[in-house]
Amino acid sequence: MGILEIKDITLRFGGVTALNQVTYEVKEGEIFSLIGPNGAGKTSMLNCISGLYRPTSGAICYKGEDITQLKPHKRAGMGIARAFQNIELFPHLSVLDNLMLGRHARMKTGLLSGGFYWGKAQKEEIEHREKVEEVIDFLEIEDIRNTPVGRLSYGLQKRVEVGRALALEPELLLLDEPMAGMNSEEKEDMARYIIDIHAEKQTTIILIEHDMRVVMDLSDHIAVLDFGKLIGYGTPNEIQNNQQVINAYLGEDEEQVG
Amino acid sequence: MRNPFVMDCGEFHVNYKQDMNIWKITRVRMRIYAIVLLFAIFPLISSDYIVGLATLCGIAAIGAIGLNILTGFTGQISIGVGAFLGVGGYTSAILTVKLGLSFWIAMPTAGLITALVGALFGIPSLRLKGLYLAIATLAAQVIILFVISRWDSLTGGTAGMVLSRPSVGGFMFASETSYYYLMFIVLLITTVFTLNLFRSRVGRAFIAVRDRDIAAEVMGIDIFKYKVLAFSISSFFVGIAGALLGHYTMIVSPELYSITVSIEFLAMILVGGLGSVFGSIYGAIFITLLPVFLRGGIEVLSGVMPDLANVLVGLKEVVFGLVIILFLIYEPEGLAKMWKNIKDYFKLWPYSY
Amino acid sequence: MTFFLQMLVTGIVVGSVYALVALGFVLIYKSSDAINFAQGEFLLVGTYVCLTLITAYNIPFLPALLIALLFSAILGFVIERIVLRPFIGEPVISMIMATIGLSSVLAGVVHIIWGHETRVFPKIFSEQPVKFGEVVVAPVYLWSLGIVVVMLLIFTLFFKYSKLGIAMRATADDQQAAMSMGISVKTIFAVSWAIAAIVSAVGGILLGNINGVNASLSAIGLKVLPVAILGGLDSIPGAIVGGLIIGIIESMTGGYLDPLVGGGMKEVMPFILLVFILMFKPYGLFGKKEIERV
Amino acid sequence: MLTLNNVEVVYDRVILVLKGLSMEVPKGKIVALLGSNGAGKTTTLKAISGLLKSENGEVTDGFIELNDERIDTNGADVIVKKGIFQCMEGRRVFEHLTVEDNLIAGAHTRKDRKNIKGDIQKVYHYFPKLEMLKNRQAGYLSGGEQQMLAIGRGIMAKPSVLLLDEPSLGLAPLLVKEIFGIIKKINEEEGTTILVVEQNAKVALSIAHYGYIMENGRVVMEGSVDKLLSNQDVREFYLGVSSKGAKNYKDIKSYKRRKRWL
Amino acid sequence: GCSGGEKASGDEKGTIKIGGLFDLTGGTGDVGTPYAEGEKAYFEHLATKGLVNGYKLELIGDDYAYKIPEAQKLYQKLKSKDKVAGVLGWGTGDTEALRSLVANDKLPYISASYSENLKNLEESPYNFLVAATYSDQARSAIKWIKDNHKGGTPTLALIYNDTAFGKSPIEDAKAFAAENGVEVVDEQIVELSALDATSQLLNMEKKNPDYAIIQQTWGATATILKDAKKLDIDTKFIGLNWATGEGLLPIAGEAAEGFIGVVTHAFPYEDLEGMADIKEYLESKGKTIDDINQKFVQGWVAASIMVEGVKLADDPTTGEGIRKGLEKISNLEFGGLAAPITFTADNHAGTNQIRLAEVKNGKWEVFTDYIGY
Ligand SMILES: Nc1ncnc2c1ncn2[C@@H]1O[C@H](COP(=O)(O)OP(=O)(O)OP(=O)(O)O)[C@@H](O)[C@H]1O
Ligand SMILES: Nc1ncnc2c1ncn2[C@@H]1O[C@H](COP(=O)(O)OP(=O)(O)OP(=O)(O)O)[C@@H](O)[C@H]1O
Ligand SMILES: [Mg+2]
Ligand SMILES: [Mg+2]
Repeated sequence: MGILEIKDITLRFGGVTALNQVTYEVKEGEIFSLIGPNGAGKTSMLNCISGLYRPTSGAICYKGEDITQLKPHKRAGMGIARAFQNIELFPHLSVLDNLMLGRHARMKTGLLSGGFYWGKAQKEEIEHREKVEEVIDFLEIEDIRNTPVGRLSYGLQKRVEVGRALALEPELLLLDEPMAGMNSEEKEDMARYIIDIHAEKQTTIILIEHDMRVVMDLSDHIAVLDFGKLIGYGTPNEIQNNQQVINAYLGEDEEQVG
Repeated sequence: MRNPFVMDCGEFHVNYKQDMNIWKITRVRMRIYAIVLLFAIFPLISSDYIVGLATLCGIAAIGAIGLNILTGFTGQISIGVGAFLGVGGYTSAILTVKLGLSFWIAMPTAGLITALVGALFGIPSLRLKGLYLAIATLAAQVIILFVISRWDSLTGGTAGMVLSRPSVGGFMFASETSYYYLMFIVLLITTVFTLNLFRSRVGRAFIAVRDRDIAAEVMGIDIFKYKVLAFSISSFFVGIAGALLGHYTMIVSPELYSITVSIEFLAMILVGGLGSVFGSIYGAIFITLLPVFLRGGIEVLSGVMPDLANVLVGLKEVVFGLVIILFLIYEPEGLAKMWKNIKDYFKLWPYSY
Repeated sequence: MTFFLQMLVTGIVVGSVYALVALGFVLIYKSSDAINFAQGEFLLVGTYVCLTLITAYNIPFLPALLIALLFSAILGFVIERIVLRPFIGEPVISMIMATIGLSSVLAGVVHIIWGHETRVFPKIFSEQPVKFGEVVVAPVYLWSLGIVVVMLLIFTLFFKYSKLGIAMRATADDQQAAMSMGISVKTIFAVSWAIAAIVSAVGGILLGNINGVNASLSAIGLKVLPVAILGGLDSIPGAIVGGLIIGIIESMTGGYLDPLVGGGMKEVMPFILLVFILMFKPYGLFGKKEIERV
Repeated sequence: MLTLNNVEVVYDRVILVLKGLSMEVPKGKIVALLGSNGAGKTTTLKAISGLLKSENGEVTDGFIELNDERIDTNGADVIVKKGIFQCMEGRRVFEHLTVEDNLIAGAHTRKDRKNIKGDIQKVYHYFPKLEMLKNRQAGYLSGGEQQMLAIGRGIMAKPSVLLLDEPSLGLAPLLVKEIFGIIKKINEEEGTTILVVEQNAKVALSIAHYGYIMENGRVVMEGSVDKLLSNQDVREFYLGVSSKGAKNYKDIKSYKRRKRWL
Repeated sequence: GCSGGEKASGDEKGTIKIGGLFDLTGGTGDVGTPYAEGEKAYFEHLATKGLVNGYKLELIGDDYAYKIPEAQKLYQKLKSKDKVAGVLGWGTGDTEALRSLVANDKLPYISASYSENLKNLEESPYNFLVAATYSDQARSAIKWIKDNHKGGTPTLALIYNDTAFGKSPIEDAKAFAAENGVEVVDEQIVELSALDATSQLLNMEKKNPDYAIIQQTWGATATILKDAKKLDIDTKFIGLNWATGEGLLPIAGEAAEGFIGVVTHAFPYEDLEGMADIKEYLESKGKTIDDINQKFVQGWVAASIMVEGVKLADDPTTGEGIRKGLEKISNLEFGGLAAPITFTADNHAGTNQIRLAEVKNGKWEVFTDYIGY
C-alpha cells in the first residue's frame, strides 16, 4: 500500500473537467513525478492533495486514512507540505519568519502565552528556531536570513519556498515546478537539494516539472496527465517509450543542441 | 514586523534567545527604558490641559493598536471600531452602574465582552474579503448602535449613561494626572503584549493570513480560526479603550460611537503605519492632536484677521485633509517609517551624504 | 394592496436615487479598485455649482446643468491630477485614505464658498404628484428612475465594448500590465474620476430638488455604500439592482415591520439583509470574484 | 535598431542593479539575453519599455535609443506607441477580462481598429487552444494557457520591437518548441525585431541571431550564436552539458566548477 | 430691560472668560452658525457697554463640527487652558457627553439642547435650561390641542427620530396626553436625513390622527410635510422648536402652509422691545434684521442669560460662583425675545412657556402669547 492513494478523482469547474477519473498510487519514500501538457490538471491534482480543491468525486487516502474531506490546515498537521508553482511566500516577512511559519503546524504556543511571552512560549520559539536554522544551513541561505523575502530575486525566492515546505519536516512533500525560471546551474543546485532531502529523510516527494531531463533522472515513477486524464504511469524508461505520452507531451525528437 | 527600534548591526549574539529579544541591543534597550521613563514623569511637569490631551491620545492609541492587529497585521479592514468602542464603554458602564461592580473587574470584562461581540461580527470573514468584509463591519456598527439605543432598560437608550471615575481603596482617579497614569499602564501592557504577539506563533500566523491566505492554509493555519481570533483580540483592546474612555469622560451615549469615530481610527493606523505597533501610537497622537493644533493656528490667525473667521473655519478642514493626503504621498508607509528614516539618517550622521 | 403597491413604488423610486449615487462608487472602483470616500462631497460641489449658476447668475436650468456637469468633469480631472495620481501603483488602502482626506478638503472648500445654510433649488420639476391609480409619486423621483435606466444602458455598453471601457477594466486588474499595453493609466484614472464626478453631480441635483442643499447632503455618500456592495462593487447593473433592492427593503420594512417594533428598523434592515446576502454571494450580486489560483 | 548605451539603473534611489550596460538589437533580428537569476534581465527590459518608473526605479546614467531617438525619458504608454511592446515576466494577464478582451486590450494603441478582428483570428490560428477558451476569464487559465495569451497580446499590438521576458517559463516542452517556432515566424513574417530573455538557453539560442550574457548588472559576454554555443562556460552553466556530454542529475556532486567567462 | 448692559462703576477687576462650543461646519451647521453668531454678537455688544460686575467678559469659542470627541477636546482646552468660568454649548449629544465633566469641574453650562434629562439636578447640577424643555414644549402643544380641539377626543401621533434629541420628549408627551384626555394613537420614526417618509405617513394615516407632533430638524420636517401633501393627509402637523424657523419654509415650499410651530424665541421681524439692542448692534455692523434669523436671537438670549449669572454672582470668577449667580435669576425678561426665566437652587429649568406660530402665505405668524401647561 502506498503512502498516498488517489482513487478515481474527478474535478470539475463549471463546464471544465480539470481531472477526469484519475487513479494512481504513490509509494512511501519514492520520488514521484507528475507531468503533462499545460492545463492538463497537474496543479489541480496537487490542490486536491493539499485540500485547496475538493474533488467532485473520488477519494484521496493518505497513510491509509481517507482525507478527502479534511481542511488544508489539518492535512498540513498530518505532514503534507507544499511549494507552489507561482511563488506564494509572505513577502513582507523575513526568510526566517517565513520558515518559522512553515513550522506553524508543529508548534503550540497560543495567544496568551505568546502575548506575554512567558517561559513555555519562549522555550518553544527557541527550539523551533533551531530546526529552522538547520533548514537554512541545508539550503545555504544563511546570509539572507533576515531579508524580507519580497526583495529577493526569483531564484532565491524559489529556494525559500522549498525551504518553507521543508521546515514542516514533511512526510509528503509536494513540489510544483520548483525549477521553472532557472538556468541549468541553478537547476542543478535545486536538484541536489531534492536528492539530499530524499536521501537524508526518505521523504516522499511528488514533483511537477517540465524539464524532462530532471524528471527522467530523478523520478522513481512518473504519471502523465493530459486533459485531466491519466494517460501513462510507469518508470522513466517506460514513460519515455510510451507512444501516447510522446504524442501528447514529449514530442518526437529530443534533439540536442551543440 | 517592522520594529522601529531595531538597529541591525553592532552587537553579536551568541544564542537564539538573545537574538530573539524584542530589543536586541543593550543601548537600544536603555533608550526604550529612558523613553518610558520620560512618559512616566511627564505629567509632573505639564499642565492639566496637556496631560488631558495626552490621556486622550493614549486611550486612542490602545484602540488603534487593537485595530492595527486586525487591519494592519491580519489584513481585515474594519470600519466598525466606533461601535466596538461603544460595546466596551457600555459594558463597563452597565457593570459599574447597574451591577455596582468595581471598575477593576468591569474594565477587563468590557474587553472580554467586546472580544466576544467582535468574534461574532468576525464570522462573515469566513466568506468575505477586503472591502466587502469592511462593509460587513459597517453593518456591525449600525446594528450595534441600533441595539444600544433601543435596549433602553439596559443601556438607558439614546440618553446614555453616566459613569464615575474609578477608585482604588479611598483614592479616586479624579485628577487628570492620576487618570493619565492609569491609561499609561494599560497602554504599556497593550504595547508589550502586541509586540510579543507578533514575534511568536499566533502573530506570525496573523501576518500570513494577511499576505497569502491560501499559502497560510497549506502551512497548517486554520484561517477562519485566526481571522476570528484577530477580530476578538483586536476588539478586546478596542473594548478596553472604550471602557477607559467611558470612565474618563464619565458618560456613554450612542452618539459618541458614530461612524466618524471608526473612520478616525482607520486614519490613525494608516497615517501611523499599517502593521506597526509604534505606528499606531504615533498615528493616534497625530490624528488626535492635529485638530487641536489647527485650532490653535486658526485662533492665532483669526486674531489677526477677525473678518475671515468663517473662511478660517473651513480652512481648518482643508488643512486637515491636505495634511493627511500629503502624508500619504510622501510617506505612504506612515509615521513609523518616517521615524525610521530619520533614525537611519542620524545613524550615518555625520557621515551621511 | 394599494398600500403594498405604494410601498413598492416608493421603494423603487427612492432606490433609483441610491442607485445613481452608487454608480459613482462603481465607476471609480472599476478603474482603480478603490472606494472614493469623497463621493458625497463630489456630489455636493456639483450641486452647489448648478445651484449658484441658477440663482446667482440667473442661467436657465438646462444650460446651468450642462455647465455644472462640465465643471464637475473638470473638477474630477483636476483632483485626479493633483491628489490621486501620486497613488498610482500604491496600495489601494492608501488611495482610500487619500479620498478620506479629500473629503475633508472639499467639505472645507464648500464651507468657505457656500457657507452652511440650507439652500433651495428653484423648482425644476413640478411639485404636482403623479398618480398611477391610487399610487402617488413625486415627479423628481420619476426623473431619477428614468436617468438611472439610461445610465445603465450607456455604461453597460461602454464597459463591454468600447476600447476605453476595456482599458479601464484592464487597469483595475493590473495597473502595471495595463501600462505595458500602452494604456495610459493616468488618462484612465482622469477619465473615470471625471465620469464619476458627473454622475455624482446629477445625483446631487436630484437630491437637492428633494430636500434642499446643505453640507449634510454629503452624508448620502456613506449611506449608499451598502448599495454598491450589495450589487457588487464593480458592477453597473449591480449598483442599479442594489439600489432598487435596498430602496424596496427600506420601504417594505418601513411599511410592515416598523409598526410592529416601534419604528427605526428601516435604516438597519438593509444592513442585516446585506450581511446575510453577502454570506451567500461574497462578492455581491454581480461583483467580480477575486480569482485565487496557486 | 534599439541601442542601450552604458545604462545604469537604480531602484528605490539606492539599489544599483544595472551597472553600465550596453547592447544593441539590430532591426529585424532576434537577440537573446541570458543570465542567472537576479542578473538584471527583467530590469533591462523594463528600462527599455519605461515600466521601471512604476516600480520606483530610474535610469540614472547612459541612454536608450530607438532608431537614434532617445526613449528613456518617455512614459510607458508613449514607448508602446513608438512600437516597443513588452510581454512581462509572469504573464500578467488581466484576470477578470475574458481571453478575447485581453487580446483587444493588447491592441490598445493601434489606430487601424478595423483590422483587429482579423488579427484576433491570427492569434487563434497560432494558438488554437485560446480560441476554445475565448470567453473564459483569463484568471482561470492554466499557467501555460496564460503564457500563450500573453504572447498573443504582444502579437495584437503589432510592435516593431517585441520584448519577451521568459516566454518559456512553465511551458511544457512541446509547447516551448511551438512558441519559439511562432516567435521565429513572427520575426520572419512580420519583420518584428525581437529581444528575448530566457533561462532555457538551448531553445533561445536555437532561434536567435545574436546573444548577450548578463551577470550582476553587466554584460559579461556577447557574440553570435555560434560563438556562444562553443564557449565552455555557456555550455556548462546554460546548456547543462559538461565536457563529457550531457550529465545525469542523479550524479550531481557538491563540487561546482566556477565560472570564468574567459 | 435686558441683561448686563449697564455701566458698572469702579475699576476693572479682571477678565472673565466664557467658553463656547459652536457647530459651524458639522451636521447642524445651518442652524448652529446663526446661533453662534448671536452668542458672539451679544458679547461684542456687551463689550461696548462697559464692565459687568467689575469684570470684562470675553467669549472664547470654536467650531467642533458636531463631533463629540472634538467637543470633548475643545471643552478640555477651554477648561484647562483658557480657564473659562462657564460654557455656552450647543447640541444634545455633546451636552449630554459633557454633563458629568462639567459637574466634576463645576462649570455652569448653557446649551441649545432642551432635553428634559438636564432637569435632573443630581446628574447634571451645572446644566441650565434656558428655554422650555422639549417635553414642556410638547406638553404645551398638547394642552393647546386639548383647549382648542372641537368635537370628540383629539387623537395625536408623534413623529421623531431615533436619537437622544428625537426621543427626549416622547415619554413625557405620552404621559401628559394620557392625563389630559388626548389620545396618542401612533408613533413614527423618521431619520434626520430621511429622503422619504411615505411608509411612515401611510402607516400613520391608518390611525387617522387629528394632530401629529414633529420633533425633527428642518430637513426631515420638510420631507414629512411634502410627503403628507403628496399623499393628501389631512392631519394637522405641529413642530417643536427645531422644526420651526425660517429655514423650513423654502425647503418645504407650499407644503408648509398651515404647519404650526412651537416658538421659543422671537423672529427678528417681530416688533418687540427686546429687538432694540439687537438692532443697535446690527447697525454698528452695517447690517439689518434681514441679515439675521430666529436662531441668532436664540443665541443672543442664551448668551445674555449666562452674563446675567455673572452679574448676579458674588464671586463671578469661578464656575461655582456663576452657578450661584444664575440661581438668583428671577423672572428675567427679554423684552419679548423669549419667555421670562427663573432659576433656583433646585430648579434649573428656566421656563416652560412657549408661543405657537402658523405658516401663512410663506411666513411664520405667531398666534398665541407665551403659554404653558
Ligand atoms: N479554480 C479554477 N476555476 C476554473 N478553472 C480552473 C480552476 N483551476 C484550474 N482550472 C482549469 O483546469 C485546467 C487545469 O489547470 P491546472 O492549473 O491544473 O493545469 P496544469 O497542469 O498545472 O498546467 P501548467 O503546467 O500550465 O501549470 C485548466 O484548463 C484551468 O483553466
Ligand atoms: N522593484 C525592485 N525594487 C528593488 N530591487 C529590485 C526590484 N526589482 C528587481 N530588483 C533587484 O534587482 C536585481 C535584478 O532583478 P531582475 O528582476 O532584473 O533580475 P532578472 O535577471 O530578471 O532575474 P530572474 O531571472 O530571476 O527573473 C535583483 O537583485 C532584484 O532583487
Ligand atoms: Mg500548474
Ligand atoms: Mg526576470
